[in-house]
Amino acid sequence: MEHHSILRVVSKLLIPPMLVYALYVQFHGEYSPGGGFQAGVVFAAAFVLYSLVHGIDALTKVAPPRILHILAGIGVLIFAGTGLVTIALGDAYLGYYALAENPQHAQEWGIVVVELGVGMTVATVMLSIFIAFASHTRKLDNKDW
Amino acid sequence: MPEYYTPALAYIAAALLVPFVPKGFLRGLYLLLVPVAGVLIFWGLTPGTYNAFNLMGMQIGLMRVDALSQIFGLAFSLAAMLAALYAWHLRDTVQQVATLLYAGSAIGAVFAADLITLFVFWEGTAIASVFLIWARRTEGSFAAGMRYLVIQIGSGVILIAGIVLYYREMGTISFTAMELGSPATWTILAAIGIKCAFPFLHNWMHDAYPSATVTGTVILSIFTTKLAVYALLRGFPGTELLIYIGVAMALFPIAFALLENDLRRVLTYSLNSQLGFMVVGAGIGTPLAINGAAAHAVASIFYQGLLFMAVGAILFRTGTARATALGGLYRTMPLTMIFCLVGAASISALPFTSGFVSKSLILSAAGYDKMFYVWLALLAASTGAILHTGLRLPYLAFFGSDGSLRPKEAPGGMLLAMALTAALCILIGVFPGALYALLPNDVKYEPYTFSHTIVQLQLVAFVALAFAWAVGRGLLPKAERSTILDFDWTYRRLLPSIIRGLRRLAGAVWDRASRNINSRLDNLVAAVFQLHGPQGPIARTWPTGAMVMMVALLLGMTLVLTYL
Amino acid sequence: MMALIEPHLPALQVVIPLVAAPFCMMLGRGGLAWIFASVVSLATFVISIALFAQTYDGTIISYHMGGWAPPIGIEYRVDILNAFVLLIVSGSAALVLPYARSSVAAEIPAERQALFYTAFLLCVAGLLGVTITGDAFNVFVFLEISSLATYALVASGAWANKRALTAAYNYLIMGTIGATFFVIGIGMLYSVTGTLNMADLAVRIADHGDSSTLRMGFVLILLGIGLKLAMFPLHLWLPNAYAYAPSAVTAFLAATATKVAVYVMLRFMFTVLGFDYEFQADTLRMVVLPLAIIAMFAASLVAIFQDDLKRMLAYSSVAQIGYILLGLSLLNETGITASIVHLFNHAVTKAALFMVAGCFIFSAGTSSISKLAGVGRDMPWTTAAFVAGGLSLIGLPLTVGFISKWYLVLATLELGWWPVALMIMASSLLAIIYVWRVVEVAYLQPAPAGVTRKEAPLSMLIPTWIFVGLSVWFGVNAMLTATAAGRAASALIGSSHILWKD
Amino acid sequence: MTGSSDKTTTNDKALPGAMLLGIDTARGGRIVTWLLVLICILLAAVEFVWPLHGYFEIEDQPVFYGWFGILVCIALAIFARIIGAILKRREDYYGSLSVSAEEHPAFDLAQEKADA
Repeated sequence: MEHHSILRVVSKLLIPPMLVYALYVQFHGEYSPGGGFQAGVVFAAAFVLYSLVHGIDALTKVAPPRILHILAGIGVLIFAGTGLVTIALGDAYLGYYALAENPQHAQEWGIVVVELGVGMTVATVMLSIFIAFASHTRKLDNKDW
Repeated sequence: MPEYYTPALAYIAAALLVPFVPKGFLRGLYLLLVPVAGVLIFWGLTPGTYNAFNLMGMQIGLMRVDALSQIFGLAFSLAAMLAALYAWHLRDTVQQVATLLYAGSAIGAVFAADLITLFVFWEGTAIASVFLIWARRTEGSFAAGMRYLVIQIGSGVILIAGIVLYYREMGTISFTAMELGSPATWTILAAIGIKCAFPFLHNWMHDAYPSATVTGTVILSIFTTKLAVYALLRGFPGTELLIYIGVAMALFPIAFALLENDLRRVLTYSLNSQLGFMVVGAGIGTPLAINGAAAHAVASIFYQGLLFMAVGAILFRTGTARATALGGLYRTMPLTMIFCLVGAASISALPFTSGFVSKSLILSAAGYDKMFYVWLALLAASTGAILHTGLRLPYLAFFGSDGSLRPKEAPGGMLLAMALTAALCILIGVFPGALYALLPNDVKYEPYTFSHTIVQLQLVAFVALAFAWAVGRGLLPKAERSTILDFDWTYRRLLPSIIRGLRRLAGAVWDRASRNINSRLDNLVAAVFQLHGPQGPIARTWPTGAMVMMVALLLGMTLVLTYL
Repeated sequence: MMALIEPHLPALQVVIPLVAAPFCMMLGRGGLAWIFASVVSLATFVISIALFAQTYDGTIISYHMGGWAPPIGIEYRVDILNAFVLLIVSGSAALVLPYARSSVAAEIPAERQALFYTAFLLCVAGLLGVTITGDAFNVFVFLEISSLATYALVASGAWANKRALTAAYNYLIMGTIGATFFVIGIGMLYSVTGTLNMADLAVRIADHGDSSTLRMGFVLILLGIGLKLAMFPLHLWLPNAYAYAPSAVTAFLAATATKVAVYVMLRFMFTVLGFDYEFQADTLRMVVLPLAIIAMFAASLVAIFQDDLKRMLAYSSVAQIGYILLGLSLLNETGITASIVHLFNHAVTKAALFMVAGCFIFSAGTSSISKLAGVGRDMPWTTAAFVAGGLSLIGLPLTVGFISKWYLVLATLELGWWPVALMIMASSLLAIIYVWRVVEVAYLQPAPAGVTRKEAPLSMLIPTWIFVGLSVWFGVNAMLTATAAGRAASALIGSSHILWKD
Repeated sequence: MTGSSDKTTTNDKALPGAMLLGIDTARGGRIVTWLLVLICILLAAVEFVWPLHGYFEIEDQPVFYGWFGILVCIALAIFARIIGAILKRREDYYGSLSVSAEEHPAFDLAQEKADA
């Protein structure tokens, strides 16, 4: 892998913008096209690209499956927990109006938090699936390239 | 009175408490007292239906008190008490609980005013009683119990089918006299017929009763069949068909009883024959005949029970009830012999025994109605009863060739139970008025006319003479260690072999057909995928492909149908 | 506290297992995860009891997700019918989980157990969600949540038998096709009406009138759900999935997954589409009814020849689903009552029987019937539970199976369809045969020499016997189930329009 | 319980049923038979002194119940032999799992020998 310089350079150029773009899609979800699902996939795609170039072992060092699983769980918890918080604040499940005085702000915050949870879950689950499948294929040696 | 109150409740509650009563004297006393409690519930109630309530729109009545239910209830309770005394030595909780549940179910069924309650207790008797057979805890008794259970439960299933039909037809589930003629009533009659051991439906009895424990057989002999007789008296009085069934039933088992080696099985055959008398009584249906059937049922509970007790005592002490192994027991079991002879005299209808005062009611009923052949057949059946149970059974057990067995006399509990039962047989015979007063119909009848007494004595004496003579000459069929094939052969031998054959056939057909269909299906799937030619994973693993094909086909079909 | 929670019960019913699932995964250790999952399932069970109690008198609870009012927002709507189904699902989960501890410990490696319980909770959440929601698309979402979890659960049988993987794969393909049909069907309804709320759909479809789009949607929903509930020729995924899944999963799925699918079928056929059009009744009677009857016989016959106990029970399930579908395709109130009551009765019976199969696997190491010879002596309680459950399967009086068949036969007789009533009885005879085969082997055949089998542990026996006890209790006293089913049926019929007027 | 065999040690005369001893010998049988003959003659004679009444004409035949009983006995004996010839099988016909092929289990019994 070490001598595939082109691939390494290109990937290093591409991965940071992908991550930033994913965050952009994530945080503009409440008022423009986008949101957690799309952001999560784009975010995961960056890691997948990293793995394609540097190998699956490198990816699992960056993102160990155990951590991914926990993050996926936390994502769900953020999403579902928001609903429980609104219940605790006296509104319906996922009734965002309870989150702030200003109804507009309340909706915005609610959506941002929920989308964050969704994004986390989608990204980590995508990666988990990728790792699960990729780990089963034969490792390529350098001379196979 | 609370809604769910029925004598059965006393038994069921008592049965649940049995394990908590210390074994031994207290337990024995407890079991003796339960029937008393049961009797207290219904005794002295004025006729009528109590504890009625509505269940899903159907009128359930747990307590119908009238003369018919009261006399059966009383006889069952008394018999349950005597059986408890007989089983005084028993330390088996399973049997004790089963006995109480069984007796409770039978008594509950007798007081049921509606068919659903009847059905529940009907199945109750089946389920509770099988434990008396299983309590023997051998392979043979397990298999016999299974067969018994299947048939008894089957009777219940048929009964409920009949009840459903009856409810559809009549819109009521109250248990009253029915007119034979619709599928509903035929079905119900068939269900009762199984429990009553109608010819060809009878064999469970001869299969299962001798397979039970010593005490179990005595208890089994009391309830199930008499409950069926009660159901016939209640449901189908005066149904002509029953006369012929009853006659066949009275005659049919005689030859078997004469051949059989197992004395407990001899008694089941003679019990079956006696049931025939009761069925005839129900079939004739005149007030006198109904009285006769009820009286005979009551009398036979006791004398048949007494005979089963005596044979049970022999089994208890010698380990066998095979005639070939017994004989000469009068030496060491004289009391059992005397009680057995009282029972034998009763079933022979010797004057001053219970059989005399009850059987003559049925014969007279046939006589009054000038049913000559019925009367003659019943007379022949009585003769048979004298021969096979009145004479042959005590002869084989207590006299006959000395089997060299010198067992001890039966234990105290058994002796006391037999003594009381024997006393009851004689008391009923000497003072028939007491029994007659309890009968459902108010009919005057005097059994002890001069003619009647003399002719019955003649019959018994001449048959005894013939028996003694035949024994001296060795003319009667010998008792041998053997199996006499009966109707159970059809389901123990014939049916299994047919099923084996069918299974082989079906297996072959199934193999052939499935191979055929499989190959066709393979071809079909292959052809379809050849046409479309995808090399995707779905095509490669054909089972999934076939499933999807199925979905597609069904979708197509349904769409066509929907758009039609 | 109570006052704070009570209005949110419908949401919590689904959210609690859903939130619990990731927690469960993070616990990491099998034992802890099990305790946690058990507590959660118990909590959901308590919630569904509360919901059932609230709706038993016919009250309808409507919960607005996020505070958005129904036709636009997602509505959770609880009436007696889905409260009844919720009770079945959460009750089964609450009983299966205690059972699962020993069984799962034996069948799944320790490091995967937490994931197993996570999938289990997700499955519970999905099934509860399908049942409780009043939104057609939401049904699809939850159906997929439960299905995906189920595929994983079935596949987790692979540690015991690799074939679980192909079984799960088949199930995945078929389930996905079913879900696709279903979602396309909903799409068609949406294109006709412009709404996804079920109650709103019902009204708008009634206003809309007949159209080919509607018919197409109807057929797709029917078959999509038909796949999920293993309607006869679409059942092919079920036997393998049930046979190779871990025992606890099979017991839970047999009690709930198909039942929930039947609930969706009832909801869509009777509430949403509402029988405004004749083609619905025709299709049900000409497609579903014959298939149901064929299922009763064909699947029972297949069950007779099976050697594997779990496969046999699986085929028996296909046959029993036949009874349920028969009841609903009779299209009268008694028939629907029979279907609903059989949902419960069959769930109880089959859960018990599959648990027995699990006990056999746990203690005797096999579910092959021929290898269970003489097991009745070694494992008396387990085998007795099988006999009791088997009697219920046959439909013997004093068991729940009898109650179902009683209503079913009554329903056919109400229509005057004698032959169908006779077929119901005849197919019960087939049940006698396949139950008897096991009884015969277990009791009447001598145990092979050298085999030692211990009775299953109490943690497995007690839940099994609770199910057996329920199947007897509700067989003797069917007041609660029959009343609930009757009310649910009349509510369904009350909500449909044309069919019941003539 | 006496452990040794019955015939040698048991003194039949001391048994409780000794009163009837000898009834099962050929001589005892003859005595019983002749006693029965006597009873039958007496009972038949009664009929000729005090006429009897029945329901049917046939009952008016002399000693109807006597000869009817004997006839039926003969018929039954013959019939039973025929049935026996057709239906009698070995005791273990139904295999080793049938009750008739097994002994009654000992736990249900209390086999005690009489003390001589």
